[in-house]
Formats: sequence, C-alpha cells, structure tokens
Amino acid sequence: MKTNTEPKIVAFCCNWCSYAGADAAGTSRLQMKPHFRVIRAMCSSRIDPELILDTLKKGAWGVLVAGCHPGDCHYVTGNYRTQKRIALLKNLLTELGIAPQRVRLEWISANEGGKFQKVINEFIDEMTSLGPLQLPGRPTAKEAS
Amino acid sequence: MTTTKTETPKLTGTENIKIPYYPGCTLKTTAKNFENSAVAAARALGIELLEIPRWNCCGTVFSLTDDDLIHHVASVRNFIRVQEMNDYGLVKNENRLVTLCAMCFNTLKSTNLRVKNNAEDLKKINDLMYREENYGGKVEVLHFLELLKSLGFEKIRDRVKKPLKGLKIAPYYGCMILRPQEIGIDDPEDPTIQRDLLLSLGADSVDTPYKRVCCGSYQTVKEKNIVAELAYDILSHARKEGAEAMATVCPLCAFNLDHRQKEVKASHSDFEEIPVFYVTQLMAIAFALENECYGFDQNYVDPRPLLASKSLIK
Amino acid sequence: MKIGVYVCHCGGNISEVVDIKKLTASAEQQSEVAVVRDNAHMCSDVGRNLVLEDIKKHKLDRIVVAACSPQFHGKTFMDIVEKAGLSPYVFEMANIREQCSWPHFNEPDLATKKAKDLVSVALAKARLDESLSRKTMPIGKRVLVVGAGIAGIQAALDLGDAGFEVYLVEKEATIGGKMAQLSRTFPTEDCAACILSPKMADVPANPNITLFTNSEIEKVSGFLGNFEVIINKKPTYVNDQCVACGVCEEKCPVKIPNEFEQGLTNRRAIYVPFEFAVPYRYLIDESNCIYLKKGKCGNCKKVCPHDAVDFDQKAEKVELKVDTIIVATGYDIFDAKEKKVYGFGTNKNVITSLAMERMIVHEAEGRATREIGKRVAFIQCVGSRDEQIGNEYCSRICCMYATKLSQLLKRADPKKDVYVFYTDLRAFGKGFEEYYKRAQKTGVKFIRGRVAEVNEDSKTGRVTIKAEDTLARQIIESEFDLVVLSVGMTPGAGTRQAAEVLRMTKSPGGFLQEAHPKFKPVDTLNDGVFICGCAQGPKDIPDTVAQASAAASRAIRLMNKGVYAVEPITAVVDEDLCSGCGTCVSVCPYEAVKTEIKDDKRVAKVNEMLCQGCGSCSAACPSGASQQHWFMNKQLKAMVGAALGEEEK
Amino acid sequence: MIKKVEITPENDKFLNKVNELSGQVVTLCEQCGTCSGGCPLVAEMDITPSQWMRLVQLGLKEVLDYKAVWVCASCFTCTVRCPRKIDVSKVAEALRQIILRKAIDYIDLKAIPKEELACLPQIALVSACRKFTG
Ligand SMILES: Cc1cc2nc3c(=O)[nH]c(=O)nc-3n(C[C@H](O)[C@H](O)[C@H](O)COP(=O)(O)OP(=O)(O)OC[C@H]3O[C@@H](n4cnc5c(N)ncnc54)[C@H](O)[C@@H]3O)c2cc1C
Ligand SMILES: Cc1cc2nc3c(=O)[nH]c(=O)nc-3n(C[C@H](O)[C@H](O)[C@H](O)COP(=O)(O)OP(=O)(O)OC[C@H]3O[C@@H](n4cnc5c(N)ncnc54)[C@H](O)[C@@H]3O)c2cc1C
Ligand code: SF4
Ligand code: SF4
Ligand code: SF4
Ligand code: SF4
Ligand code: SF4
Ligand code: SF4
Ligand code: SF4
Ligand code: SF4
Repeated sequence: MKTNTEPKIVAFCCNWCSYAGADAAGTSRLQMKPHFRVIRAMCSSRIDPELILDTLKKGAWGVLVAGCHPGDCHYVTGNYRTQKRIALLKNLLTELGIAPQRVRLEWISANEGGKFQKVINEFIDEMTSLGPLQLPGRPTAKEAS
Repeated sequence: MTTTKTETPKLTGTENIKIPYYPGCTLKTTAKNFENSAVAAARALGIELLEIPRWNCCGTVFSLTDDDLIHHVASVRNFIRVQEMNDYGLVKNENRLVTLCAMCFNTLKSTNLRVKNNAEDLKKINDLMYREENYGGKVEVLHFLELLKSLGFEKIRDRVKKPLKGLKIAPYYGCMILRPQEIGIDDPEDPTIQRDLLLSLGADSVDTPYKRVCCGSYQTVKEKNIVAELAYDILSHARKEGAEAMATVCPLCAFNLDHRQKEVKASHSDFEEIPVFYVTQLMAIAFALENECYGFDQNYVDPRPLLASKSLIK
Repeated sequence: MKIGVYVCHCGGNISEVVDIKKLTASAEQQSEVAVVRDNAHMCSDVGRNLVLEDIKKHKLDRIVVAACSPQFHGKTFMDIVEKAGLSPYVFEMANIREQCSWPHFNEPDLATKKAKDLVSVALAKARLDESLSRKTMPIGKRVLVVGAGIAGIQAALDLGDAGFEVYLVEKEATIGGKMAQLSRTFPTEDCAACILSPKMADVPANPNITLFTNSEIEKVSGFLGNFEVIINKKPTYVNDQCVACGVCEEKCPVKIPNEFEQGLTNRRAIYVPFEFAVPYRYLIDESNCIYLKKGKCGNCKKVCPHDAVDFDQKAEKVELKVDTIIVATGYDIFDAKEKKVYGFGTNKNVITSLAMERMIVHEAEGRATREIGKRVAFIQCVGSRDEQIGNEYCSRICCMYATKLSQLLKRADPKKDVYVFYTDLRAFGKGFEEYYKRAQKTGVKFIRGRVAEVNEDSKTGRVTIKAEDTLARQIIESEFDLVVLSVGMTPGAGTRQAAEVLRMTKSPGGFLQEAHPKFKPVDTLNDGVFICGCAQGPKDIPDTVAQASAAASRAIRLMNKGVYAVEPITAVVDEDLCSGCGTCVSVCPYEAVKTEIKDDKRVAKVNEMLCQGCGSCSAACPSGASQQHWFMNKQLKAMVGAALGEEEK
Repeated sequence: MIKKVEITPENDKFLNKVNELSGQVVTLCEQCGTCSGGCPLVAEMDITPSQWMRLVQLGLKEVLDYKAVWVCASCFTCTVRCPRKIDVSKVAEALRQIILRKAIDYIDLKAIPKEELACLPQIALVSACRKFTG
C-alpha cells in the first residue's frame, strides 16, 4: 500500500469479540474488499486517540475501532470507555478539519461475521469516496464541503 | 436516510384538530356512507378531516415485485400534497395523513415505508416525477382507527349520546390493516382495536377467529362464488357466536361481506342475512348525529330494522 | 536478534490464493530475519518440529508464523516456542488465512500483498517483544455452582466426591429443576422422579456440599482463584424446627395454582414444593400469604406444634470466597402465549407439553386432574425454529418428548387418536430412531406439516387444527379434544440473571456462550467460569449430565494442581514518567491500579494479580508511563507503521 | 400418471428470476406447510402455496401452468406466519408477473356483465386490473 491511489484502512479489533468476528467472516468465506489491515488488541479500550491520530498521520484513509457490544465487554466496561474516547476524538477531528467519519466505532460480536463484512465494505466505500487524507489542516475538497 | 418519528400528540377532544385526510376513489362512489359518517363522527370529536387537495388515486395493491417502482409514484404524489398543505398553511406542522379505506392505507403506508427505508428508491421516484417538488420522507400514514386510539377510547365514550346498548357486533378486520406486520396497526392474529372502539360506543363485541380471515378481496371481480363462500364462513361464524351485525373499515370487505350476501343466499339456503356496518356509521349513531350522514341506502342488507328493534333509530 | 519466519500452506487453504513464493521472498528481505520456511501444515508435528529445531540450530530468538488465526493455533505455537526454551511471548502470528486467503479468494494478488503486510506487522511487533514469563498463582478448591437442576446437582456431586468444597445455590425452594416435573424420560422411559430423587437426596448427604436454596447470587467480583460472591438468601418464614407435619397447610385459607403442577392443582401459601423436594421443608410464599401482605390471618403460626413459623425472618446476605464457578441455571419453557395463533391461555383445551407431563404422572398415580379426551394432537416446534417470534434455533428435545408423551398416551389407552404434527422429526440421539419407530408401531400418527392455526369452538370447547400434510399435499382441518403444544426452550430469566451478575457472553439465541463450540464446550470467555446443561443451549438429560461432569472436570483441572499460570500481559508503570495523576486508577474495571507515595512522589502501581490486561489504563495515561506488556505503545505504533507500508528504519 | 422431471442447472435461471422479482430467497423455504394450512383460499387452488414454493425451488416452470397463484388474494396471511419469514405473497406476485409481463392477461374485463361492473367498488376493479392484467 505505498501509492496513495488505493484506500488504506486500519481496523483495531478487540481480541474477544471483533477479532473473532473478523475470523468468523473469514471462516464463512465472506468476501471483503482487501484494503484493510487488522491489528489486534486485547480490548478496544487499549486503542488511545493518540494512536488513532498517529495512524491517520501515517497515511490511513480511515480507522475502524471494533469492540464487543455494550454489556458484553470481556473487561466489563472497557467498551464504554472506548465509546467516550472516540466521541471526544471525533470532536477534535472536526476542529482539525478532518471528516469525523474517518474514525468509525462498531460493536461486532464473535458470531457477527456478516456484520464485520458489511462494516468493512461500507467503510472502504465511504473512505474511497472521501479519498486520501491530506495533513495537516488541508482537508480534501469533499471534506471541506 | 434517517427519519425521525413524529410524536403523536394526545388529543383532548375539545381542541380543533385539522389533519390531512386521503379519501380514495371508492369513498367518493360506492362507499360514500363510509366517508360521510366518518367525517361527521370525527367532527363530533373535534377532528377536522381535511381532504387533501388534488389527491390522486393511490393505485391500490401496488405490485409486490421488487423491481416495480413506477407504481409507487402515485402514492408519493399524495405525500407531496401533504407537504404542500403544510407549506400553504392549510395545516400546521401536521405530517400525518389519515385514511379510512383500509386498502388505500395499506398501499400508501407500504410505499412510504419503502421510500423511507431506501434512499435510492426515494431519489429515483423524486427524479421520475415531472414538475413536482421532492418528497422528503416526513409523512406518516395513519389509519383512522389509529387516530381514534391515540385520542383515547374514553374520550369517545364521553362523546356517546346514545349508547349502542344490547347491539351485538362482530368486528371484522380483514387483511389490509393487519398485514404484513410492518404495515399492520394491530396484532395480526388477535386484533382488538375495533373491539375497544365498539365497547366504548356501548355495543357488545363478538369475537371470532374469522375476524382476521381474508374476504377474498379483488377475487370478487372474477370469482364471485369463491368470495361468497368465504363470506358465508365469516358471516355464519359470527352469527353462530351470537352477532347481530358486522363492523368493518374497508369498502372492499364491506362489499364482499354485504353485497355478496346475494350470492351466499343463492348457494346456502340456511343462510340468514346479517347487516354489515362501517364502524363509523355506528359511531355516528352513538353520537346521535344527523341521519343524513348514516347513508344506509348504500348498505345491501338494510340495518334499519335491527337498529329500530334496539330503539337506536326511529 | 534472529527472527524465524514460517509460512503455512494450510493444505491449500492458504497456498491456493496467496503466492507463497512471493511471500517468503519478501520476508527474506526484512531486517533481522534469519530463517524463512514454508510448510504444508505448520500445526502438524512436522511443522512444529521445524520451529523447534530451527530455534536450537539457528539460535532464533523471535518467531513469526504466518498461518491461521492466533485464536485457532496461537497456543499451539506458543507452547512449541516455550518448549524450545524461549519465552512464549517472543512469538507472533500473521493471520493470512482468515484475513487473506479466505475473505479475498477472488483477488489473489491483493491477498498476497496483504499477506506481505501482515507478516511485516508481525515482524514489527516481534522485534519489540520482551521475554515475558508466566507467573503462577495459588488456587484453592472451592467451587460455586449456580442452579440445582440435574446439571447443577451432577456437577456438585462430582466435585464433592472428588473432595472439592462446593457451594450450591438454587433460586427455588427445592433442588431438582425441570426434570423433577417430568413423567418418564425418553428414550428408555425411566421414571424421572425415581432416577432423580436419589441424586437429590445425595446432595445434603454429601459433606462437601453446602446447599443454599431460595437463594440467588447477587454480586460476584474478583477473578479465577479469587472470586468474591455475595449470596442473597431469601426468607422462607419457616425455620428449621419444621418437621413437615403439614398441619399448617390445612389451616391456610389461600388457594393458588401450583406452579410445579403447571396450574393443574392448587396449593396453599404455606407449602412444600412437591413430595420429594430437597430440602423437604415448608415455606411461605410471601407474595400470596395474607399475613405477610396485610398483617391478618397467621393461622399457620397458631397451629404449628413446633413453633416453626417465623414471620420476622429477613433476607440474609452470605459472603463466600471461591476459586471457580459453574453456571447451571437451565432453561424456561417458551411462553406459548406469545404464539397467538395457537390460542394458549384463551382456549382451555390447548395446553403445554409440561402440563401433559404432569397429567401423565397424575393418571399413572390414579389421581387424574383433568380429562385428556379421546383425540389428542401435538403441535411441534412451538417457539422454536420460528423467526416470526424471533427464535431461530431448534430446541432439540421436543421431537423426542412428543414421541414419548404420544406413545405413553396411546399405550395407556389404545383407543385414543394421537397425532403429532411436526416440521421435521429430529431423532438423532442414541436409541432415538428406535424409539420413534416404537411410537409409530404403537399407532401414533405422525403428520409432516406445521400447524397454521388452532381455533376453538366457544360452545363445545373442541379445538380445530388447520395444517397441510406436506407429504400427502392435503389440507387437514380436524377437531380434537386436546391440543398439546410442544414448547421449546428459552434461556429463561434465571439464566439471564446469572449471566448479568457474572457478565457472561451470550450466543445469538440468548443461551450462554461457550469458549469454543468444538473444543471448549463447557468453558467460557471468563477465566474460571464454566457452563453446563440447558443454560448453554437446548439439550436432553443425557447430554446435560455429560456436560455437567465435563464442567466439573474442567474446574478440577484448574484447581487440582494448587497453582495456575497467569498471563504476563499486564500493565506496568514507569515510575519516572508517572505524574501520579490517577487517570489509570479511574479507568481500571478491576481496581487493579492504585496510587501510592514513593520517595515523596505520588505514583501509580499495578497489582499484577488483579490486572486482567485490558490495556485501558495504558491508553488513558497522559504521560506514557503506563504500558501494557506485549501491547506497548511503541509496539502498536510499529504495527500501524508496518500495516501502512512505512519503511522500517 | 407420474411425470418425470429433469433437474438441470438451467432450472436455476427460473429460480433466480423468481428470487429477483420477489426479493425473496425461495430456497429458504423448509416446506413446513404453514402457508398452505392457513391460506383462506387454498380450497380453491389446484396446488398449495408450499407446493408452488417447492416447484420454484426446483426451478420447474410448470408452476406457471397452475391456477393457484391467480386464486391467491394477496392477503398476507402466509407472509405473517412463515417461520422462515419468507414473503410468500411476494412469490405469488412474482409468478403472476412473469406471465403478465408477457402481455398475457388473466382477466377479460369486457367479459364482466354491465350490471356487475356498475355495482363493483372502484378498488375491486382497480386492484383486479393490477393483479390480473399486464
Ligand atoms: C416437556 C418436557 C419433557 C422433557 N422430557 C425429557 C425426557 O424425556 N428426557 C430427557 O432427556 N430430557 C427431557 N426434557 C429435557 C430436560 O428437562 C432437560 O434436559 C433438563 O431438565 C435440563 O437440566 P438443567 O439442570 O440444565 O436445567 P433445569 O432443569 O432448568 O435446572 C436449572 C435450575 O437452576 C435454577 N436456577 C435458574 N436460574 C438460577 C439463578 N439465577 N440462580 C440460582 N438458581 C437458578 C432453576 O431454578 C433450576 O432449578 C424435557 C423437557 C420438557 C420441557
Ligand atoms: C463424513 C463425516 C463428516 C463429519 N463432519 C463433522 C463435522 O463437520 N462436525 C462435527 O462435529 N463432527 C463431524 N463428524 C463426526 C466426527 O468425525 C466425530 O464426532 C469424531 O471424529 C469422533 O471422535 P472419536 O475420537 O470419538 O472417534 P474417532 O475419530 O473414530 O477416533 C477413535 C480412535 O481410536 C482408535 N482406535 C479404535 N479402536 C482402537 C483400539 N481397540 N485400540 C486402540 N485404538 C483404537 C482409532 O484408530 C481412532 O484413531 C463427521 C463424521 C463423518 C463420517
Ligand atoms: S411449619 Fe409447623 S405445622 Fe407446618 S409443616 Fe412445619 S412443623 Fe408442621
Ligand atoms: S399466615 Fe399466610 S401462610 Fe399462614 S395460614 Fe395465613 S395465609 Fe396461609
Ligand atoms: S426438536 Fe423437533 S419439535 Fe423441537 S424445535 Fe427441533 S424440530 Fe422442532
Ligand atoms: S442418520 Fe445421519 S443423515 Fe440420516 S437422519 Fe440421522 S443424522 Fe441425518
Ligand atoms: S491493564 Fe486493564 S486491568 Fe490491568 S491495570 Fe490497566 S486497566 Fe486495570
Ligand atoms: S495515568 Fe499514567 S501518569 Fe497518571 S497515575 Fe496512571 S500511570 Fe501515572
Ligand atoms: S397471500 Fe395468497 S397464498 Fe398467501 S395466504 Fe393469502 S391467499 Fe393464500
Ligand atoms: S410457511 Fe414458509 S417455510 Fe413453510 S412452506 Fe410456506 S413458504 Fe415454506
């Protein structure tokens, strides 16, 4: 993924639900656009806003953070934490002139392979229509509108 | 596209509510008695059913095939009329559209759901229409019974001047206000909304499982004997359970259950005629409104002897 | 640093899509990589030995395996790395099967490119891996078993017999669960009460089992080896002076439907649940007792010769410490009122199968509670396999219990007409097909067609069934005296309550989720918590008992050694960087971080035994002082860089 | 006489066409018969609703030769009951449309007596046109 003509998506998945959900999608042979790279963490709450910003800075067109459904977090309340952090981060992105939809939070459980597929394909489509992110402070034409 | 559900405000019964009303073709012809009684009964409750200007036929039973979008245009045009009523100040911030005819209700609500859930279809329809403003997906299609329910049946009871005491009515729902689930206004297997209305009018409500069984619908055009058989089942079961009359909210059900009694009699010698009311006719009687709005001339089985026997009319 | 990279073909699963040659060639170009190999099955003995030998021969100190999901074989390879004398945490896996070859099999070029990136990501992380080692913790021999149906009873007895200390908590006044209500059990037709009651009696007789009935778990905190449990013991208003003489019952003026008898008979407000209840002691049902509601009556207290009635009893909280937990909270039958077309609740001749179980018991004992009638129809799949009511699953027992009940009726009275309307007849267990055949031989008629509706004649009470016989392609409209709904299983309120207190994951149908459907069917994602019986999913008694014993043995496996290994992927605080702000303290769900004063400076400190390794504190720390082992900030950043094709420096 | 039918990959074309028009996945039908058992018009049909579902699953165009789908009154009873949540009325509609779109009408309005036409309600006529003419 060196050129900037193809979308690049980084998907941070929690170990217990969404990474297993991604596996379920694969196991079920659900076809997805291949422009995403999954990085596993134990809990979605491990993914701090700074890391997400760093990921965008390094050239990701969009960042997906996926965790267990509310109430199902393996670490009880980790995903609520994540939800708050991502909401704050989205405000910050808006201030920076970056389209907030470049960061997406989803709850995907271990058996929701279908949902994983849908989210990935939708997100890649959405990011493709937004195009690559230009930093700093230079939103793409679409973002400015 | 996301649509926010408009809050249905509880009516108080005294304030004058103006609400866009879609009549449909049949209520202007063979079912005038339905319209007249409903409009009068609504007015008695402080609701003005404001006929949508320049409404057009909804097309009824639009095709169920997925690729057929063109037949939904007719319904959408009517939604645009409601938008215009708001724009021109005929109604104030009132996106609800009320229908009486169950079939129109089903057709309009199905179209509305389809375009609300499918932004692409909505766009296509908007593009298709010639010289029309765009439909924004804000209209909410309501059946008259739902409007009454939101008013609260106690309010209706308060308005009753002549309780329908001792009148045993079997409510008949048919298909179009019950099914499919996403369109229906009540439990598709055990609906109760008409029962609640009848009880508030002081009548007795007779329950039969046939209340939800199809009357044969448009088969009446080609296969009137099939329809007569269905009508026989529905009516004779109601009779067996002690009903003296039926109540309905669909002009096609009314035709099949009422007018087809002619054919039923021909094939079943044991059959005893039974009057079929629009539930709004019963409201008009209970509210003691002027006789003109009853429109019993259009009923096939004359309900007047029954009503007279209960001293409900002279 | 010397890294070994191993690429798996997965017998074609990977190699048919991903270009293995290109992948190994690109790995060879990466810095610090000393060995690159590929193999048909890396998880096989041959594959694993390859890694083992290379580590020894080439002195490798980091291992990357590009194969399936780490959830699938991660542990396999960690074990082999550990066996070779390295820390299992210097191992990384690139998931090129679930993430590349399977979801992108139509785009082999892009899949190959992605596989290369994923190997780079694994390498980026591996280069920064520390040599972590597992710590061991002491563990005791105390087990909490929640729910005392046949599943909970079996697990408790196995554990008690093996010398473990068991606390068995049952929300009802007696143990036994649903099995106590059954007549006979398929396919052998043993009398349910006869085979269950001795087991029930064994529970209080077992010195290692402490039984709490009429009790629920209210709060569970802590973790494997260290669970703290609060049990809420509800009042029964009868103390243990009660000798079950029954004098009180006769004087109680209240009559309400007996739930054990499915409402076929009545009971009093002071009652014993049933004849072989354990403990066999009276209790007062507070929601129906006149005295407890209105302060009047008190008859029972007046007549009790043993002064056993105690209206002042209060709920008690019991605190326990346990090492492992088994959840055996069972099921509820589907509430047939939800399926309106069948008229349950309004038609008195439409009953549930569980009521039929009771009726058969009563018939057999010569104290029939109601007429069964001549013509009986069973309707299958009520509340199961029905997307209209939201239950997609098959309940697995109703085909067989209908086969049982129908032939019991027919054998008791060959003149009866007994029909079973089914969707598919599922008779897959040992002896089931033979049992089905026996029912057919007895003269029960099986009709393949799901019943569309049931209508009652309000005058005669007879019920008409409408269905299609899908084999004869005939529409059947036929009258019966009694319609029995073969209701399915639902997870039930008790299972939901336990799941909430224990924060357990549920499967799509709402039953409790196992850690792995094939290999960890009684483990859960919560360390040290096991499940068995119908709480996990619909099943019959033999399967329930097998799972209960399995859950007991899985719990024993953890506790028996007296110690267990803890994952070292905990958080750690760099005291020099820590500003003592306490942010981490506030985010930790386990209260595993505390701040303390050290050398006049407030710093955070992580309790490694409590820390479960979520990493939330590391994400929250504003000064980068908190780091999670194996997921350090610099590791995550390096992985992101590699994923985005950043050249490593 | 029992007719032999052939099942070839060709048949899938017909199945796919019905799936596409109806927006349903007809192969999901588990042949439970709930639709037929509750159909108020089944007594007038030559094959049952579940039977036409089966014939479509097998891709047998013969299904179009039966009268059943024309007797169906689109009452949605089957739709609200199908345990697999298949909209059976939509499948019937698709089968009717396959014929109607070949400009073959099922009804000849001219054949209806004048006095009958005069008393029939508008919706009956409009909907019969919708359902029975192309
Ligand atoms: C009509 C019918 C007939 C059947 N016939 C047969 C048959 O012939 N053969 C056969 O093999 N199987 C049969 N079964 C299935 C059999 O009943 C089950 O397999 C078995 O009872 C499951 O046992 P269990 O312990 O998992 O659940 P249950 O019996 O439901 O026991 C669960 C126990 O946990 C308690 N509990 C629930 N929640 C909590 C909580 N939160 N806290 C504390 N306690 C709690 C409950 O009160 C209950 O005592 C039949 C089932 C039905 C409905
Ligand atoms: C075509 C097919 C597809 C299947 N698909 C699935 C599926 O998708 N999912 C699923 O869950 N199940 C599936 N199964 C079932 C699955 O194979 C079995 O459940 C499982 O393999 C049983 O394992 P086992 O260890 O009991 O028996 P086995 O796999 O038969 O193992 C028994 C072992 O014991 C050895 N052995 C036998 N006798 C002796 C002796 N006297 N002394 C020493 N050794 C002996 C045998 O050589 C053998 O290695 C499938 C089965 C078949 C036939
Ligand atoms: S409470 Fe008293 S009277 Fe009642 S059974 Fe027990 S001992 Fe007998
Ligand atoms: S006090 Fe309660 S339990 Fe005792 S006899 Fe009276 S009603 Fe029954
Ligand atoms: S076991 Fe039989 S009756 Fe029960 S849900 Fe499964 S198929 Fe239906
Ligand atoms: S033997 Fe096998 S194929 Fe036959 S019914 Fe049983 S499980 Fe199905
Ligand atoms: S990693 Fe999670 S569990 Fe461990 S101390 Fe930090 S917040 Fe608590
Ligand atoms: S959040 Fe970081 S800086 Fe603050 S107390 Fe915890 S470890 Fe120290
Ligand atoms: S929609 Fe047609 S097939 Fe379905 S129940 Fe009604 S008449 Fe029968
Ligand atoms: S009800 Fe549904 S699943 Fe059953 S036969 Fe009809 S279409 Fe098939």
